[in-house]
Amino acid sequence: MADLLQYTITGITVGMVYSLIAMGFVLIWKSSGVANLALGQLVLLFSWFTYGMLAQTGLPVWLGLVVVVAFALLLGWIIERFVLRPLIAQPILSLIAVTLGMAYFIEGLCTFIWPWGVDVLPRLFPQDPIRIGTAVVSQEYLWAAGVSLLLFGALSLYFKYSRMGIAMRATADDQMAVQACGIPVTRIFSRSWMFACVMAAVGGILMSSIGGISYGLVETGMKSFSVVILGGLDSFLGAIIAGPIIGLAENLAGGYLTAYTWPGVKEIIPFIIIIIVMFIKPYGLFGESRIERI
Amino acid sequence: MLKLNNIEVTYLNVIRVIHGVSMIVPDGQIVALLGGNGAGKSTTLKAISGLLHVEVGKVTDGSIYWDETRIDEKGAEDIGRLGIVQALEGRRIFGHLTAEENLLVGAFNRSNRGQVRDDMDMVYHYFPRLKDLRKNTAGYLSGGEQQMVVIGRAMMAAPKMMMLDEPSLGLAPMLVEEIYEIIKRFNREQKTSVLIVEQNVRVALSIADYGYVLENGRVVLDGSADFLKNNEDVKEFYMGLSATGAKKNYRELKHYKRRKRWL
Amino acid sequence: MHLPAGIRNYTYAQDMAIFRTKTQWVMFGGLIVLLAVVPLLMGNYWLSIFNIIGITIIAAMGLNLLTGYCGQLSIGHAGFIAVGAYTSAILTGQYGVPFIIGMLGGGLIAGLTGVLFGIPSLRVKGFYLAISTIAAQFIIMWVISQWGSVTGGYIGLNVSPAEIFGFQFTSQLSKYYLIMGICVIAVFVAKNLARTRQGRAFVAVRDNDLAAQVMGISLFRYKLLAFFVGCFFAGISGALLAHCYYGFLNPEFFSFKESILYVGMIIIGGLGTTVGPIFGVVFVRLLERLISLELVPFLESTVTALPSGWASGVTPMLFGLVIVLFLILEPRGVAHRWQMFKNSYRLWPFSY
Amino acid sequence: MASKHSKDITRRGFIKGTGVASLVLFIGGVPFLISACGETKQTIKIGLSTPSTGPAAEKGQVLEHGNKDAVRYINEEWGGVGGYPVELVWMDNGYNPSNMVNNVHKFMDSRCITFGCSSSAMMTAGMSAANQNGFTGLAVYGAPVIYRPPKHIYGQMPDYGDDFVVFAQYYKDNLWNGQGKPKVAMHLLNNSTGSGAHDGAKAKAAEMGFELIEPVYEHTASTTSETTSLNSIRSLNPDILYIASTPKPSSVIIKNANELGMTGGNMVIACGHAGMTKALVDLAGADVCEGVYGLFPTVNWDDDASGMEKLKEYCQRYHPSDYGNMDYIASWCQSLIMAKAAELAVESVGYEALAKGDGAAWKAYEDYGIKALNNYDVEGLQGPVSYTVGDNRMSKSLRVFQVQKGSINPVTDWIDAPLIEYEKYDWFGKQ
Repeated sequence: MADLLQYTITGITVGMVYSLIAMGFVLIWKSSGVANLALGQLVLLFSWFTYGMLAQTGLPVWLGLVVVVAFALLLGWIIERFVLRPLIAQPILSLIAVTLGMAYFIEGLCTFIWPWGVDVLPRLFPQDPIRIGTAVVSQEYLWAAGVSLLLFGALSLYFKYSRMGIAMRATADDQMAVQACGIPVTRIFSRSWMFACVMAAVGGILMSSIGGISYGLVETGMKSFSVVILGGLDSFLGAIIAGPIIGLAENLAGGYLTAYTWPGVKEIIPFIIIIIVMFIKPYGLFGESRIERI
Repeated sequence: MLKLNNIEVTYLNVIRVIHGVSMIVPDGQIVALLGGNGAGKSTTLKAISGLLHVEVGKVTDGSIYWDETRIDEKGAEDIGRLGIVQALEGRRIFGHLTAEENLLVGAFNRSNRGQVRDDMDMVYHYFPRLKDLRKNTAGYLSGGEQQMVVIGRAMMAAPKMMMLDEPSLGLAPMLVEEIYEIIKRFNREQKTSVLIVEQNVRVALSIADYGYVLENGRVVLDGSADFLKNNEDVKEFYMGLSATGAKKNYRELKHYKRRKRWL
Repeated sequence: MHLPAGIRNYTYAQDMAIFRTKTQWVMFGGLIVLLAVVPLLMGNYWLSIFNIIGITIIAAMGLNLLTGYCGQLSIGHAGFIAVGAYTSAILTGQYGVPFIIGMLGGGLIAGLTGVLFGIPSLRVKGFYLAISTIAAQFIIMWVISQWGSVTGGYIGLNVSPAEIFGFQFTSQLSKYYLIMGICVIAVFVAKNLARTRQGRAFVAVRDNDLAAQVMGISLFRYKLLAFFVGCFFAGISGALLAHCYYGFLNPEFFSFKESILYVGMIIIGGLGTTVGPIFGVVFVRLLERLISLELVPFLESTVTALPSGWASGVTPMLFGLVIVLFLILEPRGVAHRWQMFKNSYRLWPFSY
Repeated sequence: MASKHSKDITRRGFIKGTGVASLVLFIGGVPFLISACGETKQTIKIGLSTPSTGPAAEKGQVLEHGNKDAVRYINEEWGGVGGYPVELVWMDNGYNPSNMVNNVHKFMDSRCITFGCSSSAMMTAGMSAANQNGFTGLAVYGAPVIYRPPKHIYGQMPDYGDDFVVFAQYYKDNLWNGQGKPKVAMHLLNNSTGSGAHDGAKAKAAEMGFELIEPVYEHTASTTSETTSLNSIRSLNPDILYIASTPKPSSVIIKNANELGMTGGNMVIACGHAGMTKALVDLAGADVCEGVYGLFPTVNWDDDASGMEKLKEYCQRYHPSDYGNMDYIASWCQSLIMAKAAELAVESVGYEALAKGDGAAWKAYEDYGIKALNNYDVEGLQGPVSYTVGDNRMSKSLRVFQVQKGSINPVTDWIDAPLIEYEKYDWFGKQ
């Protein structure tokens, strides 16, 4: 029973971190229908940038974080303006491939500026683990979970009620029709990339507080793909719920199944769950189904 | 007043589809742009609304003026802000949004919330049916209702000129008449000029003041709606009526084939 | 297909032929001669690069049939390549099966694995399907790395060189001819498959699967067929990779990143065309090699004033930058640019 | 028509066309550009490939720097090899196996006499081409598979399996005072680094009187929490938690173990040499790492070795950010060993024969260079290097280190790892 509690708490908190990254993906997808393959690399870049601001230049924490957010906004704008905008109205797969090129570029940039490849952020959160019953959980995880929930709330409200949010969703449905309404889609795209970059930055800061900055962040970023799919590509609710599901599945499988199967079953079980779920709900748990009328 | 001055449109730098079209849409009037498939009607509309670049096309010659402003080199948003709004062909609604959200998207560029509210009521006044459906996901509405949403969305932008691309496409004749009736009313009451692209010539001319017939990227015939309605060629080729005005008898088709005058 | 002015087809056979004019035959002949002669002038290093290009083209052809023609996005191609590689290596190594049979066996098993993971395609589409292929990648690699008694696990697996009728393909040159031979066959099979009833069904499924179904095209059959064929090619490519390229297999050789790169390659080349994947593979593979193996070391040795770590970071930066620039300049892929070039060449000096 | 036509070539179209054309030209032209700049100095060429980009860049970068600085050192202080400067042909492999295959061919084509590589995954990719041509390679870090059975690939250091065996011996001799068999739990990275240690344990644990807890646990390089697996391990109450991984995941495991209260009691944590670097202490925090054991085959930065002073000097001058990183020392030693062997070969067969860089030169390098190495002390920086027949590990010596107050200090002298003939075990490297 003590084990179960530990696995559950670890699973949920770890999963919330996945959710955090996943929401950045959903944001871009929801407004422009582009799958951002450079997500993990962006997380890496912002982690390093935060490191640069806090550890290398020695700015006060609050100022450093403000600079990071400003940089994220700027980078989001740059990416949209100079990489994606020229490709508006081109086949969607080309836009996906362009994010792949971006991924390589960002990866190189990180190696270029911070060639030693692994480092730690200054402590932003208290270190002492928290005990819940018999289970132990690092405080950083609880912070990450809290931030996840907060962002989820903010984004959901924004997309549901704000004029820009509704227009973003409309753009995902039909770019050309949005343009025909005289709406500047470019502004919508650049807004969503700016937000997504800020989310990647927040995710990066939290994740690198947990496990340090290294290339592993990119791979964790990729893990959030499966979270996104399970939850539904266009659903923040899906992302916030699927993250803990994946985290739970991993940890329960890791805890109870490893003895009966090969090691590493923990990494595989989420995929098996996703495949099963897809047969029942092809558009993820909360994704909007594609509306088809012939 | 919209004025097209001998424009040419080329796609992909290679395929020229409009070979010099000139036309005028006077303020407050309904102008119909008629023609068969591939005549270049939709392309002309996109040239006006600035959406050509989406399909890698551009206006390679001639000019388009909106009042005194030259607009053929402007982007879609700028043109939209001037008050020219296009409803695309094929009921391009935002399927995952509710009907009301669809309408709100149309009012994106307007900051006065009170006026937007009022216009929303105006749209519901023209399309009472939408009021009941406003919380429904637009993708699941019927074809006619979707077309209403699309036209309503264009109305929400408080346009000076509204361009409609084949609003009758795929709708039942009853519904077509209903929608056209509403367009006519909207034009009369709001003093908005309307440019309608239509293959259904009969219904288009029933509300239009003036019409242009497009074929192979050229204007081949233009005139007032009455003139066109009574033109033998238009009757023969676009309305399926024989010279006597009666419904054509397909059994006699072989014996006598009228040649288009302009070919 | 457009033909030069004055050329007309008078028979159906003529109309269906791939090469329809003398010029085309001459150019094809020239290409074959080029492929046969050029390697004689190259060192082993360039041969090894051309070998990996050839092997990659085979896999990319398969992915193009699956993604480009049938519209089923697959981001797990490296996993299917691994299935082919391991199957062939195990068949030849542990059961003494001849290389050719081993290779076909690799293709077959990879194809069947593809069908297995393609089953969700009957329910889901687009990026949702992609996760099923990502899952395929991870599950396959997990099984390979854990099933040590058969696959050697993380320790790896020695693979014997390819052997046909007693001739061992050990030199780079002989490997080159073997790979290019199989590659040319693969390209022709892919080209012809795309033009048949099956190919047209694929395209119909891609463009609108619901409509295709209404037209009487069995989605079950054609989607799974596409997965089978696409992964069969991957398997063949994997077998060549094992026998003619690495000579050793390790689960780390088939990374997820490689899978993503495959998708990138066919997009850059141009989806849904036969020449597209060839262009894409040559572009990406050459770029990868030239930047990381030639340009950057060269710059580093000549411009010594640069700070340390310069070269390592610049490699992926340049690679990414070129891909981004390329797509911005030519978003529809190299094949599209090629088509435009051919058209304007035919119409020259008129632009349309 | 002419005027009309010229209008169609728009500025944008022109830029596009030129852009695409120049990209194509760039790709086609680079080889010629490079081949045009050949040099004809009398040098000894040595190939080197490191994973300086991609997932292993954190180690690859440092390894690259260590090698490059060592070659500078050799050319400046040794006066080259037998009077001929060493020319390093360095190529990144990005941890991409197909790049590695190309690299090996490039080394052979550009007449290198030998090549160095740093990770076992990359070495397994390149080794078949090298072995086939009798081209000698030296790997810094390696799993047993790259030289069992011995061919033309050599290991600079003991492998990950040897790590475990040496630590087990140390534990038995110095730390164990209980009854019965000490229990070992293993936490392994899911690649050859982890499996190398597992192989060593499978081969030797029982023989040395340890109980190896099966199943072993695995983690990925990107893991962010191992609380679950450690929870399972805790319930088995092991005496040793042995981690064979890179610094980042190792730090996560040590941190989680600390949170679960597994440290501080009787349980000992030990890390294999892939993880035992300064980065580990940085990542996990000095207090958390306190008392963690680790294996490493070279000296540490604070040690007093004859070559240490110059190493520090070069590191400070060229790559100060690597100061304190043990991978730097390891790769520095790699270059010294390759150069030393080349020196021996030059003495035996002469420069002309060796510099040809053909099959005969490779054989000469192997026979009169590598195989002639006998008790070379690598300037005191790592365990002595010798070749013994049937064992392609050039050095068998490891030292046990311990994290004490944030620094990594040696607690033993060199311990020689016994040769494990893995190929005799039926589970090893199935063919």
